[in-house]
Amino acid sequence: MKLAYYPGCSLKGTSFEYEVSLLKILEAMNIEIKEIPDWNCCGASAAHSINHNLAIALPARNLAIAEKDGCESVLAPCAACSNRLKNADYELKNDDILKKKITDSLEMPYDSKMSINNMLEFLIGTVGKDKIKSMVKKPLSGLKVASYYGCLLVRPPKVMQFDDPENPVTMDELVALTGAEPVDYSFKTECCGAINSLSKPDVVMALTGNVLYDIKKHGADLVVVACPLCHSNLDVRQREIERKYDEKLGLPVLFITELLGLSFGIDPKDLAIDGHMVAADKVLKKIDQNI
Amino acid sequence: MSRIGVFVCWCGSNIAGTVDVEKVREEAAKIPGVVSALDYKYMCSDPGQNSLRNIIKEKNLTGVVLAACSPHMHENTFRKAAAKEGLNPYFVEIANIREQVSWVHEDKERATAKAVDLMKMMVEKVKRDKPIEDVRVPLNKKALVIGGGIAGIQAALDIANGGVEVILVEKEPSIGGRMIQLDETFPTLDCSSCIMTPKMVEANQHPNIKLYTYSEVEDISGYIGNFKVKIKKKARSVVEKDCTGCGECWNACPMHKNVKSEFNVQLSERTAIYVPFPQAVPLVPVLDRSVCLHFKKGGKCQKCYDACGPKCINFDLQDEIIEETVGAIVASTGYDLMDTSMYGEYGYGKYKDVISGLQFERLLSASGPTEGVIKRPSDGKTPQTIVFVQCVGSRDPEKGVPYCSKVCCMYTAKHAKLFAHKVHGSQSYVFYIDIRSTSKGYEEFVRGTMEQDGAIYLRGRVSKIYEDQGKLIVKGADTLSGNQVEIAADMVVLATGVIPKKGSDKLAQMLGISYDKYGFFTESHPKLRPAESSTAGIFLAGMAQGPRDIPESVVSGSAAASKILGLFSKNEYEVEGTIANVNEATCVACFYCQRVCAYNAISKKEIKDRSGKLIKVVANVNPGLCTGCGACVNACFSKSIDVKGFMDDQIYAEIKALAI
Amino acid sequence: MEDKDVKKEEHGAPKISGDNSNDPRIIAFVCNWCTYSGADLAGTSRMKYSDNVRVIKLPCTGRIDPLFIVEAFKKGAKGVLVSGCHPGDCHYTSGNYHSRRKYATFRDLLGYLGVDLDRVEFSWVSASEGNKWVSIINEFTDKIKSLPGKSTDIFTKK
Amino acid sequence: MANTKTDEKLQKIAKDLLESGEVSLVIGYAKGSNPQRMRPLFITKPEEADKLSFNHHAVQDLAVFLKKPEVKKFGKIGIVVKGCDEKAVNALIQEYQLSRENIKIIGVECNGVIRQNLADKGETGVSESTVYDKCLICEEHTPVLYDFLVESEEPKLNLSGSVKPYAKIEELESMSADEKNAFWAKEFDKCIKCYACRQACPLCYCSRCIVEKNMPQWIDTNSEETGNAQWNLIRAYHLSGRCIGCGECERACPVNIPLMLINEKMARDINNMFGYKSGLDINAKPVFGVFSESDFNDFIK
Repeated sequence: MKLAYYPGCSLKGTSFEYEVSLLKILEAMNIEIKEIPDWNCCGASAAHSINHNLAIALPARNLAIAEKDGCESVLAPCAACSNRLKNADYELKNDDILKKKITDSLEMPYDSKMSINNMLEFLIGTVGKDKIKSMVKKPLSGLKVASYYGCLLVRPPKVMQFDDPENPVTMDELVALTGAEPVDYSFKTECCGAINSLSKPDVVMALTGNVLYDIKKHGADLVVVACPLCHSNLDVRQREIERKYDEKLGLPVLFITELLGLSFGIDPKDLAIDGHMVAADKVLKKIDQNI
Repeated sequence: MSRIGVFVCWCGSNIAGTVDVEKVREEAAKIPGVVSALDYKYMCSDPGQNSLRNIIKEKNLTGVVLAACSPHMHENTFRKAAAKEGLNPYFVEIANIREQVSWVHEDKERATAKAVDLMKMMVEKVKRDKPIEDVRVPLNKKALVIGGGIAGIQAALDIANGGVEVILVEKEPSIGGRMIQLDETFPTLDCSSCIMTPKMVEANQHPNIKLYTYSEVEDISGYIGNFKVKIKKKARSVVEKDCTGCGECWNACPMHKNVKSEFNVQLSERTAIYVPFPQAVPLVPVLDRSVCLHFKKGGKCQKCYDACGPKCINFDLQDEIIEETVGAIVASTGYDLMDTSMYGEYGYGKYKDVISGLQFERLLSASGPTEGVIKRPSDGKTPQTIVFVQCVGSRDPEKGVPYCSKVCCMYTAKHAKLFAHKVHGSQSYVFYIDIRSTSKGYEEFVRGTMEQDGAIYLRGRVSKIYEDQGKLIVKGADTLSGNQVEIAADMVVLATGVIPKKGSDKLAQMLGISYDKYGFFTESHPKLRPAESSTAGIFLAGMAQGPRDIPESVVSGSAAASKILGLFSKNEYEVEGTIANVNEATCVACFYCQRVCAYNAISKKEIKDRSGKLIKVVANVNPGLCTGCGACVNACFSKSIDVKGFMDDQIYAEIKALAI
Repeated sequence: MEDKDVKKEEHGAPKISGDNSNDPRIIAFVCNWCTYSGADLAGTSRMKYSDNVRVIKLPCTGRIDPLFIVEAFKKGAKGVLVSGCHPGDCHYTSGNYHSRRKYATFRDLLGYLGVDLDRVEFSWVSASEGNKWVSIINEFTDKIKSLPGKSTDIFTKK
Repeated sequence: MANTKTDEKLQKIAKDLLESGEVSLVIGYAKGSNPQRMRPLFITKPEEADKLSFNHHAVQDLAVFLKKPEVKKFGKIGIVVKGCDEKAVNALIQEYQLSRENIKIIGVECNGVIRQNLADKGETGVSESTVYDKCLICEEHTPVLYDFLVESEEPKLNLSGSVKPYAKIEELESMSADEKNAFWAKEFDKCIKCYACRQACPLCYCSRCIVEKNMPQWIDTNSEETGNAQWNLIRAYHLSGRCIGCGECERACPVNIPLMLINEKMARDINNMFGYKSGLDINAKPVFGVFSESDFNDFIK
């Protein structure tokens, strides 16, 4: 089965660490993916609040290209991308008139048979727990890891069809595979405020702060995420939040791919862990001490 | 050869003013087969009816057409008159030349032409009428009530008091249903067990009621007047007639901390041999074989047996199948609470102190696990602040169900009130969407909770509940003030929506009654036949039909009972003979007729030769159940089924009579 | 037997000729419980409506077979109306629901084979909707009168 | 002619079934006297199994035989079916004409069958332009239900999209009522009322067809335009939501009335209106055996 890969803008820009680490662990696991040729914006940031047809057409084009390319399944690591792709696919599946309109405007057929995977679905479903488990060379035992899911992976549940929307556990299962200890806390799917990231930073700080302090309170050493937007809020704003609320956090925020990479024994540098704002040195040291 | 009489009514000037009745009569006389045509001022008057009867007799008529007012007015009048002269009453057809002609048209010539057309149609129809005999079904005057909650008990008592034998089947070890689990009841706050227990005892002791507890209906066949019922009496392991209910057995049972009590909604434990609650009726324990050491560990433990004085414990008892024949059935299987685990954000199941409304009832109850002292499940402390969340699952098409569960507004108000009464200085908060308190005394009750008992009502929904430093933080919206609120509570009570009892859809299929998409049984008519199911002889009561409170359940139980007593007041059940009829020679048994029949009236019939070899399978109409709607005829590709009174060749002839 | 020839000579009532396009014959198949009662109500309320319609009463729309529609066209009707209880109101619970599926399909097929769908009308008329019955009949009659084509001729001899 | 691997597999399955007594009759295809045609084969003895064969000339829907009393009397039957034909088996099971226990479905993967008229002229290659329209829209190249599956050795049917199946349907849909009327009047005019369409159809199983009912005679039996239109209308209506699109009626028609234009149109519209496709699931309720409160209501005033 040919696997299409839709990187989206984040993985090529602000969240390059996500792509670097993804490609690294795939290489280690000997899994091939094929970047969708001539892919375009998924429409997440602006299109879907302005023009419904455009918001469907943009992701649909990517899906149609992948389908034409002979792929049956697509991986979209960015939660916003997978959300948009799934939304478009859902609407096309359920609205023949819209489908005709969109495929006509794209001048491409789309069969709606593509299986769209977010990062977690891909890891658990396509790659599989056994495979991941077999790859773990450097178990992260003793490390307490909080998984933060945010909103885009699970909502709206009818469309996403992924995990329990209020209490997802997929990422925690992956964390457990690495030998680390998943931390249960209350704000797994609480909003990080991403939508207001630029317009109302105060709101973002309050919301992200809630999440981070709750994670801290439950004793986590670090946070893992599977969404570039979550990552940028939790990581980039952390220093600011600490200042605002006058309480230290010091929580490194890693992508799930990076955490898996570490447990596979890949050099942190190759996983671009040094690319984050909150340094992960302490955590890395803890891992090293384990061995 | 047809000998038809046509009678054209003037209805004073009502018809004759616009229709040339003589012309209609003249036209009628010209139709082959019409041997008599007459017009008269008022056909429905006594002289009119007499002339009808005289001509039937004189001319030995085989059919009668009245060109008169709507059949909905006088069809019965004329049918009765005809029947008195020995004519099959269904050989009377009405051409409606008043409501459909004279009253709605003005041009006399054209109105007359239309009247002639309508009359001709009916002449052609009546020529093809086949004799129809009304169907009489003998009645077994015994009733079955399925479900021994308040609705079922009420139905059983009313029927039994009417002098009819009743079989009451209850799945649980005791009758009493949900009502006996409740503490006090709104709006009068009388204690549920105080008013329910006497009814349970009465049902148990009634000479006309045969009670099967810990039993389930396995199979039902037959039809109104003659249902064959198979009841599975599950092995109780206790010989009922010898048991005194002394309690020595359950006191001796070593399994006293392992099994959650169903009656106390997981809030306490029970033994393997147990009565669900002290006032159980019958007061005979049940041995739960799935947890009993005797059954799990190869027969070693028999402490209950040793403790039992009358030695009525018998480990070898088996399930028993009891067969009964009844004439009518009441389905009153009640309700369950929705599983709220889909509300992960509320943490039910995760946080011990987030509980359901029914669990709170048990905490309030003097016979409950805390003996009526409100203690929270996590640490046994008495909560000072409780948040009540209404509409958990109800009115939520996305996650739960779109309908209103009807009782939650009231029981939440009751909970908040009783909490205030029991824990002085406490505070309760209620999140609600709307308050629905429409019955007698209900609105005053809710206002009392707000005004005298100080419950704070917040109009809005709760988005999240999480634990923080021993408190449950409830985040919600107060839409009236437009604020987001956070309440640190000691306990949260979810007013969980009600759904039909698990397995009620299976029972409905067994009974052949319809149910809605949620599984609630559907009434034959939502307004005019609320106690009847779509299948003749099967009646409905209680929450199995949809959310309702105790008084409504009692009313519905009595309604079902009165319907059954009415049915049983005759020796035979009589149905109109206008029912479907299968042409067995051409039926190919595709059973589309069965699929579209709303009354379960069509079954499979095997035609065998003398040696018992199957020749073919055909559809068969049960005359007791068929209502003659004709949906089956429409469904039949080869037209191998027809419905008397509206036969295919009659309709064909009516259309043909209109040919241009 | 009652055959056509006998009828033609015998029934001398003011008669509409074979081609009835100007004064179209309309046949309405209605259910006994809702629409027939609705029409009765129009009558008792003395509402006036077009006299081109002839009503054939059946127990339920569930009994109104698409064959009837064809037969009506065969016998020269220029318009056919089928009317019964509103969804949810069926006296027999579900007859109208079952029929609705069939009519939707049959109508689709008729249209595809070239019958002008303006000639087949379906309506829900309750026992209280005498006025709706009146307006449906009047509007339908007007519509039929305005139609130029002979799209139902595939069922009748030319 | 040599046996292909497909043939060998078929023969083995049939032989085993007959030898073990699991079935008493196997219906399949055998090579015809003309190599471009396949003919139906009925075998009751294991040694006859070596005649079984399958290729892209196996056009006929053998499920039609399952409705015949002379076949039914064999009780347990094995049948070789393509994906489209297998849907007929499913529909028959749904409509209680057949019980699942009494049928062993020997499914063959099919990549399209060659139009008979082209085959008769010597065409042997499966391509977009040589197969039936039904093959171009086929979604069941592998049967949806089977007891045995014989995989195809032939290359997959390659669709470029240049041939538009049933293109006439859209053309007709855009016509006025009178234009449609004229089109169909001309087609139905050809009809000779031979009822071959009915006989060839696996789902026309009534023992007394509505057209043969004469009390009353709803459908005129004359083979003039009027009776023809009525017959074709009612045939199509009775198959709406049931037709599985095997195309046998059209193939059987001696005067080439394009019946599949009607069948396919109705199948599409039924799917659009009620979300139902015939013959895909033996446990599904047929579309006219159920209703939904939210069914299509727009056409009703």
